[in-house]
Parts: sequence; structure tokens; C-alpha cells
Amino acid sequence: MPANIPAANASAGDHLLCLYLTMARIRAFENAAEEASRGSVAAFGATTDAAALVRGPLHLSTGQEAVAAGVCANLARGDYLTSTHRGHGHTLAKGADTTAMMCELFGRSSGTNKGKGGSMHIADFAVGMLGANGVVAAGIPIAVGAAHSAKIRGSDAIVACFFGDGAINRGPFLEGLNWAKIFELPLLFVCEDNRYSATTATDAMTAGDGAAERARGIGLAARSVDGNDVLAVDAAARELTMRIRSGAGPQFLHALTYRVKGHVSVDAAAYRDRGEVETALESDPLKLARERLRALGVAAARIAQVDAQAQAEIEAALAAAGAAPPPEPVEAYTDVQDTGAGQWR
Amino acid sequence: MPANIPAANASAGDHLLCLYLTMARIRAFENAAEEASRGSVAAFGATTDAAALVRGPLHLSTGQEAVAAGVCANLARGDYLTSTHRGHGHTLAKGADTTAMMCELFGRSSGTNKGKGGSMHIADFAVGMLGANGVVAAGIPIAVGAAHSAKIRGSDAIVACFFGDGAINRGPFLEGLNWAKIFELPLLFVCEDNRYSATTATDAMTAGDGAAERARGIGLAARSVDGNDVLAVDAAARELTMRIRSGAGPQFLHALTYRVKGHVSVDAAAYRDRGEVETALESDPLKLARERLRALGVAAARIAQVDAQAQAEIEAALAAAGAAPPPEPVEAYTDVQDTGAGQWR
Amino acid sequence: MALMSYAQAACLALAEVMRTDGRVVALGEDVGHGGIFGQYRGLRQEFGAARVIDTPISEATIMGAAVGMALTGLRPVVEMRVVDFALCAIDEIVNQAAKNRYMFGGQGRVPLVARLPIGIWSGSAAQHSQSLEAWFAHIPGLVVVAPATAADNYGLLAAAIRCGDPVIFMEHKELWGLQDEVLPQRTAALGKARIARAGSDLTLVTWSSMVHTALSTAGQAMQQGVSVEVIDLRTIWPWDRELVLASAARTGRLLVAHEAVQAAGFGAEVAATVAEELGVPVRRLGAARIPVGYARTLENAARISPQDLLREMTVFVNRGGGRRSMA
Amino acid sequence: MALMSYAQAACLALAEVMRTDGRVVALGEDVGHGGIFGQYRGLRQEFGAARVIDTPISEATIMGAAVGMALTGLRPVVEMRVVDFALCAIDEIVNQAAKNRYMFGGQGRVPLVARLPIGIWSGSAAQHSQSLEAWFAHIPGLVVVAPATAADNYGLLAAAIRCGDPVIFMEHKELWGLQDEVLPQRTAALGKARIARAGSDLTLVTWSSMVHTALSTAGQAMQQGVSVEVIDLRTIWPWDRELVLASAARTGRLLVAHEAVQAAGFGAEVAATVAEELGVPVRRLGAARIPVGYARTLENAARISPQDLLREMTVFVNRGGGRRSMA
Ligand SMILES: Cc1ncc(C[n+]2csc(CCOP(=O)(O)OP(=O)(O)O)c2C)c(N)n1
Ligand SMILES: Cc1ncc(C[n+]2csc(CCOP(=O)(O)OP(=O)(O)O)c2C)c(N)n1
Ligand SMILES: [Mg+2]
Ligand SMILES: [Mg+2]
Repeated sequence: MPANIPAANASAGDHLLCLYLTMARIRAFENAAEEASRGSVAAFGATTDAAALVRGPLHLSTGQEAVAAGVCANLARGDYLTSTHRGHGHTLAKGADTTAMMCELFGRSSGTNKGKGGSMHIADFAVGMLGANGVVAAGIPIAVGAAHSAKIRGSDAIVACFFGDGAINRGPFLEGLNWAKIFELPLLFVCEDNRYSATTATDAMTAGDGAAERARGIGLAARSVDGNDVLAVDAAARELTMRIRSGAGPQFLHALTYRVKGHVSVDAAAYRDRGEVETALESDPLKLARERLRALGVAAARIAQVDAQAQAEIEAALAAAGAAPPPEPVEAYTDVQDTGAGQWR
Repeated sequence: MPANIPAANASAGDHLLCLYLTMARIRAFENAAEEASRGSVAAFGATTDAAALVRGPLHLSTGQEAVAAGVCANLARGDYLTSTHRGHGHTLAKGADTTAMMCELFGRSSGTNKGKGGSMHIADFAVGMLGANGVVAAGIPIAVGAAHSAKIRGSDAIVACFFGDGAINRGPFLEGLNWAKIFELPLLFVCEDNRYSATTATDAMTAGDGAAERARGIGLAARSVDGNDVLAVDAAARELTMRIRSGAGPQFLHALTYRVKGHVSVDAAAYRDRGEVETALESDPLKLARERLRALGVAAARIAQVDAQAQAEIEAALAAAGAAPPPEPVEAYTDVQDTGAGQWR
Repeated sequence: MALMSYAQAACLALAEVMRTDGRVVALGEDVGHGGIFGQYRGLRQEFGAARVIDTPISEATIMGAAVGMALTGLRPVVEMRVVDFALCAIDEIVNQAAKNRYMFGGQGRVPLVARLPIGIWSGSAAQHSQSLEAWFAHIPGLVVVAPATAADNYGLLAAAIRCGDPVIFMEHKELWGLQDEVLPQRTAALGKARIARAGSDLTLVTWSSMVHTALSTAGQAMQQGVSVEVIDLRTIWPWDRELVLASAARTGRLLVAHEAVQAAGFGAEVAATVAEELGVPVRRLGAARIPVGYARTLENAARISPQDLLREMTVFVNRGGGRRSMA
Repeated sequence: MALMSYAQAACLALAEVMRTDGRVVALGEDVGHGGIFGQYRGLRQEFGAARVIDTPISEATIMGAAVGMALTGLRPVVEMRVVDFALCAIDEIVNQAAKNRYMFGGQGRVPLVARLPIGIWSGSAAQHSQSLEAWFAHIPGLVVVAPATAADNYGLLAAAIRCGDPVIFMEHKELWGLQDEVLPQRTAALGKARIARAGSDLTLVTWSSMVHTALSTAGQAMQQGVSVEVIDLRTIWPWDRELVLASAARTGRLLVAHEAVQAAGFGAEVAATVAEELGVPVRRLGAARIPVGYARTLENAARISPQDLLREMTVFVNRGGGRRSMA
């Protein structure tokens, strides 16, 4: 499916509706994935159920959809993106196929990764989505390399690099920003700040005034934005990507949002105040967008239609994934390496 | 030998003379080590001479002595220090024994490290000097841990952590500063900026306004100082260590100096302009200090006496090291680990 | 004697040591809330935030800071969650923790325990499933432990904290819930293996989660007339050569099985040693040299199944240790 | 045919590939000034700063960026100076470069060459002297190469750059100045060992710098009536099992010698395989499990001397492969 890039001449309502569809699709996708993952993994005291269709740790971006939608609306198909363990939203927003993604989560050979990656490694290189990553901050140097490569090859592709608020305390954050700046690479850093790193409130673990200030300390221009307001994210990303495309070098976007769910699907997040979550839900990005759409005069029925379209896509994806066959065991030995691959013990 | 900590009630001249002795000792020590290391290592096109008394890469801090002397004059024996591959100066300034250090460089069992470490791993735990390090920036997390430990143990020791301008581009720099700040540790970070990282002019590799600005971006208070002016370093370090001792948390000092010699003793530094070096030599820290001493009314003879004292110490160290026996081969198997140590192949 | 889980046994060991030794602290991501597997549950409440330290996501500095703590009078227990993330702290483990005592001529010591859980954790794919014990066995200065039971997780963790040198402590991610009887105050000795089942036809050396597969499979082999002696190695370095050599000399055959990739795995060390010392037939069974895939079929291809193990044991004994194909 | 040094041979290979393949770039610290061992000499002048890239001291990002470059159409050659510093980039090698192709189901490939020089470099002590080839052999997705001669450094480096998957290319730090005849345009094949000297009593498998010790020692052994076949493995993974097994089957004895620590070294893999497949007597000679010390006496204790090797060969052949003590 094509990424939802609003047409340049779209009305304000159509523009937002286009972004809203991306968010609705992510929300529906993750709700379905969560449902299919019950009992998927042992952690946080949960026990596993071998029957779970979606296996392993499942990190949901519920409540953070506006960041993915707003940023990716400003990326062309040929642009690149690197992501985190919480990457469904980025992948969908970059235009990956919903069915192929659901097949991947179900561990099918028709999945984006042929069943080899699952949620934590979701990727669709065909749309420039170079991969989720199970290692915090590990996508940063890869994004730097992709941007350096574009520069060397004289390509006009730019790169968007998503990471969490917890990732700014790992070394590659410093190294990657420094590198991007000295080589003036076409790279948009996006800190998707959902205020938590697993069970830990990130604030207490972070010295200084946060991601944007830290980026400035390394010489990058940085902007902060309300990450639940998809139009604000979109506008900021538009400005920053335009700067990058005009050769201004790397830019930094700090998007403040909130992790509505637990760290992984089995995490009840008992370590935080329920009230905090309820307050956060009041600024749910889909809810905000719907209010804005109504204010822009978009009919409730058109919004409902978009919701239904997203839901239908996911139902179709679920059906296809449920019916698709798992990889043959022999596929475990492919794509390891050409020289000296696989089978040898 | 005791560290040269000027007495609180010393006259300005005596105070500076005390710092000058430390610098003279470092200079004399490194000159002697360089002499003894001719042919020590193959790199930069040099071939080795198996007869070299000091083996392996030798990193000299010639021209940077004021940083070590000025900072360490504000450390008590019980305070800790971590260093870099270029650590002779820090170790001497912290009060390590010159003879034991020279023995170490000569690979004798009477060396500070029993001949196991050599120049790159010079250390004297007895005076709180927790080690030079062959890995750039690796001393930073260790210093952080030592400071965290002091805090946990309720000790009043503080820690000084030296690193180069090149090290601020490695991940541990970010991680360590962040950690020190969130736990408000008693830790003085000292960036000893000699403008080079091996053959590379660091400036071109460093985004932003440099070490101090970067530290501020992570929430630390930071000061810059002329690293060739030992009184300026001493004054800055006094202020910062006093703050640390009063519980103000980690502080950052950026000392600007110049690497007069090549990266290692065999490096002729052909990659840089000879004129640059000559200009730098005009602000040699020992030369500056001598001028200041004269201006403070200290007699030339007293200065010469200090120079002679330093030189005599080094001569004695050289003689002792030359005469000391090398470790027995069996010592290769000691201090590996207690459980499952050594000999087993 | 109490029935408890592998995770609870670790908590108990740590709590007991922390009660009697004020130098012991625990640090890592999310330890304050009990650890995501419950392996630190209750410790923050008992010992406070100064000793059960939540850290930023800074693996290199977690490990490096632990070295600095250990050098200056503390005994840190470091949590890395999975060995895969410890790859972000390898310099600190290998170049700093392991070499410090030696490099500085014994001036300092680094009594730290680094918990680096290993193993396939269902559906977690390539970056959360590795077993890298062979790496650490190769590094002078490190002790390497891989407990298979709750009792050993209790006893060996307590011993590791008291060791005085850096210990790489490798729990298995799929054993956290495993329950068995733990005898408090009984610390196990580092470096001592355990004959988990006696037998006469074949010595099977294994460790960690594979011990359980080995025990159940050995029962089935017995029904086929093959008597297998199962040795739970428990400590990978120093490994209990005496016990293994004595057993292999008795049975005349050695099989080493482990979940880790077979190529350059620790099984090669055991097999090579037995071949060198005794000249008896040896075989290894480890994982294919492939990353762990996500889909169940792929993940299973990266596992050693009970059937694989049973076949290997019976064929080995029946054929008398001859060649096998290079499949 | 030209006489050149091991370092020059690498320069030549890289220059030739860069001339014909615009996708090839080199990056690392100090490569712009020719590399501190001269292994990049002249390349900046010929190919410019955009393709011979000086980087900050950021090992993790050097390696990670190379992964991103490789995924998007370049073929990076990464300089790490010594394998010891590559420990600051292990996540990027093991979790990213090695697993990328597999984890993402073959969507991308990572054609990079990581130069990680190994070996004792006189007087450089514990943190600049390691030989860690066994680590990388254990990781699915990696090819591991360790050339012993200038000719092979030329031929294998060219082959590694063309490989298409990540190659860990381990030059030896004490071989930079070694000179031999290089035949331009002759790329060596990855995975193929070389019989460096034919013999009939004993197969000696080795690689990297130890090949030279083996060859000179084999000459001495011959004078004592022991005929040694020396195999230079050249590629550690995939290693040339066929050649080694055929030789060991012929000579009836296998000795593996390497500079790396013996415990869990790659020699264990070779010895275990030969023991499994052939049942012939095997032995290993690797370094003691100690860090490399600085003083010459200590450093020598961490080396395999020609005398050690000669003794091992002659005792092995004369005693017929029996036990040895566990000294
Ligand atoms: C290097 C590393 N350390 C630890 C982990 C375990 N881990 C997975 S996600 C996570 C929290 C990450 O927080 P943040 O970067 O804010 O991303 P978020 O989960 O909030 O999206 C942690 C600690 C990991 N995957 N990688
Ligand atoms: C992690 C790591 N990378 C590379 C090196 C090789 N190296 C040794 S010193 C050095 C330059 C360090 O520059 P700087 O931090 O400014 O210290 P200086 O040498 O100027 O004192 C380099 C690159 C190393 N020792 N460790
Ligand atoms: Mg977060
Ligand atoms: Mg410098």
C-alpha cells in the first residue's frame, strides 16, 4: 500500500484525513496484534501460552501514532528510515504492506521478513524502511551510514531515524549526532519521547534539559513539538525535511508523547499511577485529530469511513496471515551468508 | 614520593614552585622514557629494535604538564584518578613513586604494576591512581563507578577523570556525564584538549562548540581554561574541587593545551605543520611558569635547583630500573584470577 | 528446604548476601521495580535505592561503573537483562573487568558479578536468543557460570558474589519459572560439576537449560538399553575436567550438548580435551550456525530437540563412536 | 609478481578494487594519513576524502555506519586498528552486521569488510595483543579471514571486499613489514586452506603469524626425522574441513597451533572435528589462559615459542599421540 503522503494541493481537511488514516491503520494493526499475542512471552510475571499466534515481546506504539504519521508524511518512498523495537507505526507510516506485516508477526513465510524477524525486527526495505531493532539506539549508527551513503552516492534520498527517550542515554546517540553533523548528512533525528524506558520513568535517568538541549550541545539545530498533535508533527517535519533537502545538514526533532500501554504487551505497568495514564488518554492523538477534523468541517461519516477502511484492511491482513503457511524448516538455513553458510555444525 | 600539594599558607612563589617541580619531574621522566624507548614499536613506518628498554607504544604528555600538575595539586592522596593512554603526567602528579614508575616502563617486577602493564597501563593504586588505559574513553565509566562507590560508602573521596579531546566523540563520554549528573557524584571531569587524536586534528571530527558546550548540553556546569598556564588550571581546579567537596555534584573542566610530540614516540607527526608546533612551543607550560616565577621574585638559582632535583630523581630512577631484574616467567601466571587461573591451556 | 523458582532463588541469594555484606550492591535497568523477570523482586524495598540502583540505558557505563565500584570497595551485581545487550559493554567486560587485576599487577581486584542471561526466549528472534558462554571462557580473568536449577541459581549466585574476581553469571531466560527445592545457606562451589544422572555407556556433558532435556532424554535412552551419565557442568570456566575425564574414561564415550552454536562453541573445548587426554570417541551436538529465527519452525531449527539428542546418544553408542556425515 | 610488504599488499588490493568498483569506500580513524601502519598509504591522495574517510573515535558508529552504508549500496572497508578496539563495536558487528541479512529475511545484505588486526604487538600489553578469531567463528553470518603472507593479504582482501556478506578480516600486527612475492590480479578464494609444506607424520593446522613459526619449526623437526605437513588455514570460517580431514587421515595425527588463548580457541573446533570424524589422535597448542603481560619475560610466557611447537610435534609423533599431563 502507498504511504499516506497528503497531496500538496489537498484541503486542510483532506490533508488531516490522510494523516488520520495512517494513525487509524496503526491503531487497528496494533490492537489486532495485541489480541493475537495473548500469552506470547514470559516476563513481568506472565506465563506463556504456546498457542499465541504472535510470539515474543510485542512493543505497542498505541498513543504515539502521530509521531510516525506526521514525520513519514514528509518522506518519499526512496527516503530511508530506521526504527526501534517499537516500530510497527513507523513501518506502516512509511508505506509497508499491512498484510505482509501481519504475516510477519504471525511468523509466516509471506511476511515482510519471511518469518525470520517478527515484531522486533519488522522491516520493509522496498519502501526504505531499514528495520526495527531489538537493541536500544542501534538504529542510530545505521541511519548515519545510510545518510552518509546517500551523500557519497549523490542520491537525493534523506534518512529519518527514530529512537526513544531512553536511547539518548546510550553512547551511539552522541556518536551518531556528532558524525551526522561533521559530515553534514541528510538526516532527521526523531526522538519519540514517551516518557518511559521499560519500567523506568526516563526523566530521573536523564541529566540536563532533555533530548533537544543535548542535540544542541553537539551542534545540531533542534526543535520540540507536541508529539500527540499530528499536524504539529507534520509541520515541524516538513520544515526540517525541507531544510535537509536543501543541504542544511542533520536536523533534530523532539516529539513529546506518552506510552499508553505497558512496555511490552504483557506488562500491566503496575509501577505507575493509573491517573497519569488517564490524563494522557485525554490527549490521545486520534481523538485530537478527530476533533480537529470536525472543526475543519469534515463530516463524522467520512471519519467513520476512514476508521472502517483501516479496520477492514486489518481484518483482511489477519485473515491472510491466519491462512498463510509457516516457513519450511529448511528456510532456517537460507540468507545466513553465502560463504560457509548455515548447516555446518 | 608525596604528591606536590602546595601548602595552604605558601607564598605565591613557593606555591608556583611546588607546581613547577611536578611539571619538571614529568618532563624529565618523559624525556628519559623517550630516550630509553628508541626503536620500541613498529608503527608510522618505524622498525623495532629488540634492545629497547622501554617497549611498546609510548605516549608522551610533553607540553601538557600543567594540566596534570594543576589539577592534581587539588587532590588528596585518598582521592581517586583515572587516566588515559597518555598517563605518566597524571600518575606522577598524583604522587606515584618515580622509581617504581620507571621500573614499570622498563618491565621490571619492582614496577608499579610488577612489569605487567607498562606505560599504557601505568597505575599506582596506593595513591588513588586507578590506572592509565589503552582504550580511549574507557576510564570514564570507571571513574563514574569510583565516584558512585564513594557516595554509597559515605567516603569523602572525590574522583578526577582525565580524557583527551578525541575521547569526547566516544559513547562513554555521554553515558558517563549523564550518569555522574543524575546521581550527583563527586567527580571532576577533565578534558585535556591537545587538539590531536593520533594523526587527526580533532576539531574537524568534533561537531558543536567543543567539550564544555557538550557537557553543558548534558546538564553539567563546565569551565574552560588555558591548559598551559599551571596557575590558571590550579585555580580552576581548586574552585571546582571545592564545589564537588561541598556536594555540588560533578564538574567539568576543559583545559586547552597542545600535543608537542607525535602521537607515540615513533610518530614524527609529518602530517602537521612544523610552524604550528613552533608557535605552540612559545607557550610551553614550563617556560611560562619559569617566567612567572621570575616575575614573582623567585631566584633563577632556586628554579635551577628544582630542575636539578627533578633530573636527579629521574637519574636515580633510571639507574634503579636498569639494575632491577625482570619478572620471572612464572609471574605471568599470577594475578589472573583465583578460581581457574592461568596455567591451564 | 523450600520449593521456589529459579528467579526467586536468585532473589533469595542476593538478599541474603546483601544482608550480611554491606559492600554488595545491585545495578542495572529496571532492577528497582524488581527486574522484568522478577529476579530482583523486593530488593529495592528491603535495601533501598542506594543499593538497588536503577540505571540509565547505558550498558557500557553500567559495566564500567561496576568496575570502578569493585576497585574501590564495593561488590556490584550487574544486570544486563540478556547477554545480547551485554555486547554493548564488551570492552568493559573484556578489556577492563577481566584484565584489571593482571594489567595493574594485582594492585586492585574486580569482584563483580555480571548477570548475562542466555538462551532462546520463545519468539524473541535473533537479537535476544544467543548463548555466548564460549566467548567468556576464552577470556583470561573471567569465571563463567551457567546454572540449570533453582538450587544452583541460589548456591552459585551466592558463591559468585563472594568470588573476588569478575564472574559472568549466565542464567537461562526460559528457566526463570522453573521450580525446585532450594536449601538455604548451601552455597555451591564454583568449578565443580555435578553428576545429574549416573550411567555407564556414554558420558553426556551439558549445562544450563539443556540439562533438563538431557535428563529426560537419558531416561528414554535407558529404555533403549543405552545408559547415559549426565554431567551438569554448572561452571563453564573453570570447568571440572577431573570429573568429566574420569567419567569419560569410565564410559569410554563423550558427547557434549549445548544450546549455543556448535561451531567454536564450548563443546569443542570439552570434546577436544577429552580426545587429547583419553583418545576415546567424542561427539558434539550444538546448534547449527544460523541466527535464531522468529517463526516457530525456524526457531525450532535453531534448537536441539530431545529427538536430536536421543538419536545422537543411541547412534553413538550403537555404532561405537564412528564417523558421522558432514551434513 | 612483485616483492612487497603485507601492509603494501593490502593497500594494493584496496586500491585496485576501488579503481574498478565505485561502491568501495574505506573508513576509520587515521586512514586519511595512510593508517598508522601504512596500510592505507596513498589512498586518500588517489581516491579523495569522500571515499577514504577519516572518522571520529567512535568505533560503534564506524561499524554501525558501515552497516548502513552496506545496506544502501556501498561496500565499506572498515578499519578498527586492533581487534581490541573493535570490542567497542561488538553490538554492531554481532547483532547488526552479522544478523541483518537473516533477521530481515534477505531484504538487504551487508557487504562490508571489517579489518580487526590481531596478535601480540611487542610490548603492547593486555589491551592491544588479543587474538579473538574464535569469537567471530562462533557467530552465524560472519566470514573470518586471517592471512599469513603478503600474497594472501592481497588476494584475500580483494576476495573479502567482493564477498557480499560481512567479513572479519584479521591481519596480524607483527606482520605489517613482512615481505613476499605478490602476484597482482590473483585473488585467493575464501574458505580454501593451503598446504604450506607437505609431510607425512603429522598434520599441523595453523594460521596467521604462527604459520611462519610452523614452517621454520617443521624444518627442524624434519632433521629429527619427523615429517610435518603444515596447513595454513587462511580462512577461519568457513574453514577448509575437507583439506584438513584428508591430510589428518593421511598422516594419522592432528596438531593445531595458534597464538590465541587455547581455552575455547578455534583450535578446539578443528581438533574436536577431526576427533569426531576420524578418531585419530589430536592435540592443541595455544596460549595459556592469561592476559598478555608487558615485560618481555611475561609476554614470552603468553607466546607459543618455536621450542614449544617443536617439542609438541616431536613428542606427539614419537609417543604416538598418547596422553599429556594437565600442567
Ligand atoms: C542496549 C539495550 N539495552 C536494553 C534493552 C532492553 N530494552 C528494550 S526497550 C527498553 C526501553 C527503551 O526505552 P526508550 O528508548 O524510551 O523506547 P520506548 O520503549 O519507550 O519506545 C529497554 C531498556 C535493549 N533492548 N537494548
Ligand atoms: C577505543 C579506541 N579507539 C582507538 C584507539 C587508538 N588511539 C589511541 S590514542 C588515540 C587518540 C586519542 O586522542 P585523544 O583522546 O585526544 O587523546 P590524546 O592521544 O590526544 O592524548 C587513538 C585513536 C584506542 N586506543 N581506543
Ligand atoms: Mg521511551
Ligand atoms: Mg588529543
